[in-house]
Amino acid sequence: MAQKDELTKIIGKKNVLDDQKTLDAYSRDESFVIPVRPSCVVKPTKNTEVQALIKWANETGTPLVPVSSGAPHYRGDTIPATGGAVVVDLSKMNKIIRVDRRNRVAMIEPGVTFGEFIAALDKEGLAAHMPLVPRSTKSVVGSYLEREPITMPRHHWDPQDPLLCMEVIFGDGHLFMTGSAAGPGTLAQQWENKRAQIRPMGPAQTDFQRVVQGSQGTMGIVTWLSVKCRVKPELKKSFLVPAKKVEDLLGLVQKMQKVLLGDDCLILNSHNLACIMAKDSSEVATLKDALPPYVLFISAEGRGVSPEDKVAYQVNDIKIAAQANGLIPLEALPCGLSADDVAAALAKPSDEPYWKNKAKGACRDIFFLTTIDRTPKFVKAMFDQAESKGFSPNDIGVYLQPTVNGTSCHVEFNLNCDSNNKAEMAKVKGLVNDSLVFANMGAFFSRPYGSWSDMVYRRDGETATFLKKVKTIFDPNKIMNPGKLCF
Amino acid sequence: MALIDWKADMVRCERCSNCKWVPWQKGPGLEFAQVCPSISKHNFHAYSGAGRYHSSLAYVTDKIGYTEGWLDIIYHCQMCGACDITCKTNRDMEPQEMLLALRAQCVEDGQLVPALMDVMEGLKAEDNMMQSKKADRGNWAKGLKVKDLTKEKGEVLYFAGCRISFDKELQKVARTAISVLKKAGVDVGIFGKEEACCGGRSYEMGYQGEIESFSENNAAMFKAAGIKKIVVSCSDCYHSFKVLYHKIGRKLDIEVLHITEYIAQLIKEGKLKFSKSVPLRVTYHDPCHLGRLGEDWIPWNGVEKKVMGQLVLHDPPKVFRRGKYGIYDAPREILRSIPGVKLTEMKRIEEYSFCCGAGGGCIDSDPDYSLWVAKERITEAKTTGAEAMVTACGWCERNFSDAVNETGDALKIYDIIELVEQAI
Amino acid sequence: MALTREAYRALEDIVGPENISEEPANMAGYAYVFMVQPYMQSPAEEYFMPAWPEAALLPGCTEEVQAIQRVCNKYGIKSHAFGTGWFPGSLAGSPNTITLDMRRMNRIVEIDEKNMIAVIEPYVAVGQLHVECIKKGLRPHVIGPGPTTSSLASHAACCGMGPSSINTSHSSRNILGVEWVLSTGELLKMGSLGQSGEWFSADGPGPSLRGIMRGYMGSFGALGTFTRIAIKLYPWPGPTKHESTGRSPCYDPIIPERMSSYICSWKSWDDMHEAQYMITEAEMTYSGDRAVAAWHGAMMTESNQEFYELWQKGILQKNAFAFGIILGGHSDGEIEYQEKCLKAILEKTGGWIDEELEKVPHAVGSNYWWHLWGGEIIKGIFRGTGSFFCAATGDDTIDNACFGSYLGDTLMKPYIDKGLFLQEVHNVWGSNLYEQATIGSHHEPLYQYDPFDLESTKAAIKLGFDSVGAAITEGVGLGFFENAGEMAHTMTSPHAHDFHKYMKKIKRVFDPNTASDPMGYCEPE
Amino acid sequence: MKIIVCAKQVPDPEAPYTAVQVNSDTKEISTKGVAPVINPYDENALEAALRIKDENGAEVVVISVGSKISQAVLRRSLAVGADNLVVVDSPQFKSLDSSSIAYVLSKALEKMGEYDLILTGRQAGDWDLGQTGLILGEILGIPTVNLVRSVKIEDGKVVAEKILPGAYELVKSNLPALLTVSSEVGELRYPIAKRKIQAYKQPIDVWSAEDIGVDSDKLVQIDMSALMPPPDMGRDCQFIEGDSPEEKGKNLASILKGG
Repeated sequence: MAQKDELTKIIGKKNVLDDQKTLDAYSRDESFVIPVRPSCVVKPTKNTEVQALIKWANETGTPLVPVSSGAPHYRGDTIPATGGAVVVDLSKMNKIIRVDRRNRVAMIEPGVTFGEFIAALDKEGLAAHMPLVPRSTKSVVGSYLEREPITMPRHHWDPQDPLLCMEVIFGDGHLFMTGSAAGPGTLAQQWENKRAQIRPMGPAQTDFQRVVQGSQGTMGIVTWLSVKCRVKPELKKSFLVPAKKVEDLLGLVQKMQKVLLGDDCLILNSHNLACIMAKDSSEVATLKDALPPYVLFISAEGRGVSPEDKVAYQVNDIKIAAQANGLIPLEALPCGLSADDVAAALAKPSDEPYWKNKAKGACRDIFFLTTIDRTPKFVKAMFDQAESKGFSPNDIGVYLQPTVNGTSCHVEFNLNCDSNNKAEMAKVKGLVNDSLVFANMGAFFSRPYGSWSDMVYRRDGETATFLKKVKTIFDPNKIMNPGKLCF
Repeated sequence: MALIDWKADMVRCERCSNCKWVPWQKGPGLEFAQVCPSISKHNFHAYSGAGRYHSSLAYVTDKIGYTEGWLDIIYHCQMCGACDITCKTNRDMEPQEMLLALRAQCVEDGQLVPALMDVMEGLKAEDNMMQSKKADRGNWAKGLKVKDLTKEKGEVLYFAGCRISFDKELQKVARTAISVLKKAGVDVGIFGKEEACCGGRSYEMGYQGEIESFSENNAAMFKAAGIKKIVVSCSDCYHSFKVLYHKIGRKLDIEVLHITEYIAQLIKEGKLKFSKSVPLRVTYHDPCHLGRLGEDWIPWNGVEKKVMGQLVLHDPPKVFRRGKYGIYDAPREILRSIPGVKLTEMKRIEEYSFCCGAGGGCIDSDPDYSLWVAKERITEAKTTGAEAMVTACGWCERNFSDAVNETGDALKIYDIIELVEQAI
Repeated sequence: MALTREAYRALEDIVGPENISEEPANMAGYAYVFMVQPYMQSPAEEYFMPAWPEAALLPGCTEEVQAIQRVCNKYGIKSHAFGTGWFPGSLAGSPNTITLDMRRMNRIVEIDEKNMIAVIEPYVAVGQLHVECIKKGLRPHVIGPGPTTSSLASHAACCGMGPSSINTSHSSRNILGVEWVLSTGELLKMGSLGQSGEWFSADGPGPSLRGIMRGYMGSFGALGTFTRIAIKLYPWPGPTKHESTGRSPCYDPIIPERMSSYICSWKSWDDMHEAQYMITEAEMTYSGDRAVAAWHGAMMTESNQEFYELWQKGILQKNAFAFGIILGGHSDGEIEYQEKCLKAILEKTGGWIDEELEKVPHAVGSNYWWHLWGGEIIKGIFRGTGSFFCAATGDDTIDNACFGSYLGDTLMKPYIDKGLFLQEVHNVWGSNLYEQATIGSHHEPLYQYDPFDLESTKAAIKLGFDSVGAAITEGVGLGFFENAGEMAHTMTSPHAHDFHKYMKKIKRVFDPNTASDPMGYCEPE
Repeated sequence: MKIIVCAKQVPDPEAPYTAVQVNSDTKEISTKGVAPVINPYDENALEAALRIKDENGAEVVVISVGSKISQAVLRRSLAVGADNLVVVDSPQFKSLDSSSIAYVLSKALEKMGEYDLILTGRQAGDWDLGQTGLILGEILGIPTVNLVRSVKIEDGKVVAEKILPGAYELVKSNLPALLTVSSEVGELRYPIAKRKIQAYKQPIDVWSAEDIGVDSDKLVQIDMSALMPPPDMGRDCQFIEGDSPEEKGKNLASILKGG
């Protein structure tokens, strides 16, 4: 096969896979996206190989589908949309290039998982900004490129956080570095000059990284990211705030965000909290029954010259704010679940099985952005929807994550399901695909995976028009993950 | 100084736009934040202090010549000094002086506004700015028993000024002033029909030559009558006598007092006492010429020098007039001491007060524009909840009254002396 | 080349005769700003922009801006939106360009207290917005140039860092919603606004067009006009009103309870930068940035003369390396924490708060105004000579800013020795720390030249040019002046992955008829 | 009948003396903060023309030659009753000598076509040379009378009274003719308000040197060798004290005597 020979020439024989089993594995995921088998899977080990691949793809008109996390995938973005595609699996590019304690930044390749990343940072006295308990195979670069929210809204200044600079090979084959990494000088020279690739803006009058982020691999392939880290706290005080309804918690959440109080701040319903904290499916059910319907998890971290004082004043202020909202922050819930245990769980990737699959073996998500004050109506709508479609409300996990310093809120519903139960899966599919109901209520699907992309670009044709123009600039031959988004 | 002498200021104006706004430290929000009437109305940048610097720079570097539009920019300015003060909260520059030089340059070049030419014709022929007959000037005092200082000597002159002398609705201001002063036991006199214009308004219209003869004549008359103290109700006259005469090298050897200063003094000395209550919610409008423009002239004759490489200084050191010492307190003290009067301040007050709109010849050259400005101010006054706006200048009162008449607003316009009289 | 009568009438029909002008004297007002010569590398004796606008328009609403753009495309005219015009990039710079003065679009559409979002039009001044926001316990990001500048312009189209950046970031990072009239006249509502009519997020769906809209620097009108934007707001611990005492020229603030204002000094750049690492890591300031004491000296005095006399006393020299701070706590505990940290950091790094300096009238007050909203900047930066420019800026780490400061000193020294710039006050500004320095630290080694003095101006022009070269050869990075406009790009782009080539494509694709002035951005491909 | 009045723009001769500044370096006199005016003698000439118009009916056209001519100032002639205004403005016309100005006027008159009577002021209020009118008459080759104190049209001829010391001469001339008019004719009338508004809207002819075919080589600039300010005319105002007019008179006399 000519294609395989050419690919072998570029990245070596052992990194080109086309056995049926592998191709099958890369042709489907946990989403409702139609399976399409790639023609080949390649595993480059360095950026020059990626660049050569992209040049080759341009010459041959071959679609490339980048993947960085290990299976299972959930969003359909790594499944080819057309036949004849080559999957570029970046898992072998897994170096942690640099950890800079002084400037609170690290530089990593796409294959690095959260587990590896956390361990490397820890040695230097840093900690990662975590999305909510990612699966163990999740690539840090993948998570950040997909704008997954982090659990600490106070450190989330911009939807692109904690992503800083990147090296990207655009669809046209040009190797580019964004932000202050762009130049002048090689990375080594930049480090010499005390630069650490921490300014995300630019270079010049374009924020290139924003175009790549959220693009589901349609603009180019990222070969490293520099990411914002936080200093590992010297002490941390965490609380669980129980409530019957989401509404009851919002006053405290808003107050904390308004005055930039605390670090972690997220709301989980009993189902999700149980899934995260329970060992297995049987424990999920017991724990869930013992938990209040909704729990706000908050923490205050101490770092810097006076960590104890920092925590002390924050705890005090949080307690006052909670009291003003008729709430009580608890170190442990009556069922015995302690806030510190939750904090520990949130500080690392998920144990196996992945918490979302713990209850019923599978899970499908519905998520979008809104503002904190509007979240209750969406929660209600979700349960109404489930009821109308005959889906058990008991199997719905709720995760509310304030983002961008509390100016917006990520709303996520985790529909726990059994993939062997066809009837149930049909209901779940119906719920996921019918997300228009949320859009009509003002939800913003900023990360349109699978069937959502049709929905959102039809709703906002102007944006689609302009995104298509952007696509012609960075990937003129449309070889990068074609068929996704509006391309 | 000629226009070209201000070129350094033109070049060094960095266009920070502070000339358009109330000083930020005073926390202007969305409403009533603009301090310059000209750009408030016309919007194009050239209608601001900085804009006039920039077009003047274009003019002195031969990038532009006189055009109708350029003259429109030059003459649609009240010369109210707001940009001057707000600029000088930050800079060592003299926008007002540049604007005056610009007008003078226009006049010298015959780049004139017809309406102002008429006013000047009247001034030359009849010694007043009102295009009225000189012979009628003393009519306001008919029937008043008051000393004629052209015939006998006296220490205190009440100088009515053109506006108050000829404007029938304002003549009461002068009559009331005389009556109040007399009640306070002041031996006050007037010039009657022999009074001539102070020359101040023509100076700000660009006809800076005219003030030469008026100042000479007035000084001679003051001297002849043995006057030691001039009291004026008109802020323009106040500014002329106190500031402009000094500026052109004819500093009067006489105390110049605005009626508000004098009344405040008389109250302090116990010579004026208020016995009646005047129940009224008022707000006070600072006339430009009494407020920010009313502080003493500080003569300076020197050169620019540089130290520390390029730091621009002056030799001898120049003291800038920044509006700090204008007459702001006296009128407020009077209002506060009148029983029943409740004073609520507007947003734009004191050195960053908003002009009434009448200044700089605008009341003659573009009455509609003048009225627009007055209406802006009236809107602001009304937000304080006041029933009346009190001012201390005939020109302000005229313009506000016209605006109120046009809009049918219920807001009353008073000269401060009227409230004083009611309270005695 | 004047507009054709047909084109003029078409424009006039849109905005009305009172809102359009071709008057040369009016155009002069849109062709002048400080630092034109070094920024444009134009002759020292040429005070104005090389090209004057053909006309200036005052559009009143988004629809008018769209209609204007369509006329521009039809008749081959370029437009350039103008906010408050306080930077050469905001002025029209190409032939056959009209200026859109956005002055009439001056509404605060909404301040959403709950979600900390303000929606504003172009001519809302930073100062006005600040005053309206604090009524609701919030504050907007402010930029160094201070209260008179357009908040929308700095956020959407220019560049914006300032003394509060330590807690309010860089202007480009605060954008939540955008209504954008593209050069073609099409209207783009970004993010949630386009999808659901809400203003809370401008990123996505999918890739973020914010990246095209602007970068570190804005597009300076080259990609169209922003008619409304939503920005993120930040906490305000003080009362609902700014209060001050005194009269022109110095108004002393009444510093609110649980807030304080300090000027801290160190004996070297290195010590100060060490302290900056601690300050940002402890997250203990409300506002704070580096500004040598000479700059503070200019801000606290009423005139150049007074500044000079203060300089003669030697207090400022003693505190050459200064960092101004406002602390502000929402609770007694928070302010106590901040005060304690400050004390500890000063102790650890050999810093001090000079009592003599604090006793100078207006010292504490001017530092407060500066950090509050960029106030007193005019005294600090312009009163001395009238203009300034920068030697080799560049934003990355605090250490890099320190390195840049030394580089700036070296670059400026020969000129300062010859008396061509304001002496000793060099390197006055910089080290705005974005987001507690987690995304970098701005520094501007700033030199003040006299635009009325030809030799001084020529030196400014030359150093301005050389500085871009030095930023490349010395590797300090590309900052403020190295990042905007065709001329800078030509020098820097080859050293930064040819970013220019993509920008040229963006310009072509988004503005196919070049109906927006490319001057502050780049020429199309 | 068509009457042409030549009018020059001059600094206001009535400007306060302190506003007049003599600059020896630039050899220029300026009147600071004082607007220029139409030369008062030319105003007299215009008044003479308007009186003829009143009595006999005539078209009165005012022409002014110079550099940076203020239309605002010259338009006053329209406001008082002139029918047309022609402004010939060129930077070349700055400080021309009298013969050159006369030459330029003659070229402008050529362009204007037929005329019956030309009136100019006897001299200009700035330099008081009194030559331009007479030289213009010479160039045009028409009868020229100077120092006219009254003028009338009778039977198609112009009848003028020319001033002599202590007397006058009655001169009658064929038309076209040129007269230089003196102040005895009387002051220019006041404009009426309605005409003023019209005067500022009325289109006027503005010509350049090229428009009238001026040969630049024929223009001679005044070469002033020196311009000195007058000796300091410092004034000192003294008030003569005295209780009665008689006493004041006595005191004044004694001061004047040097006592």
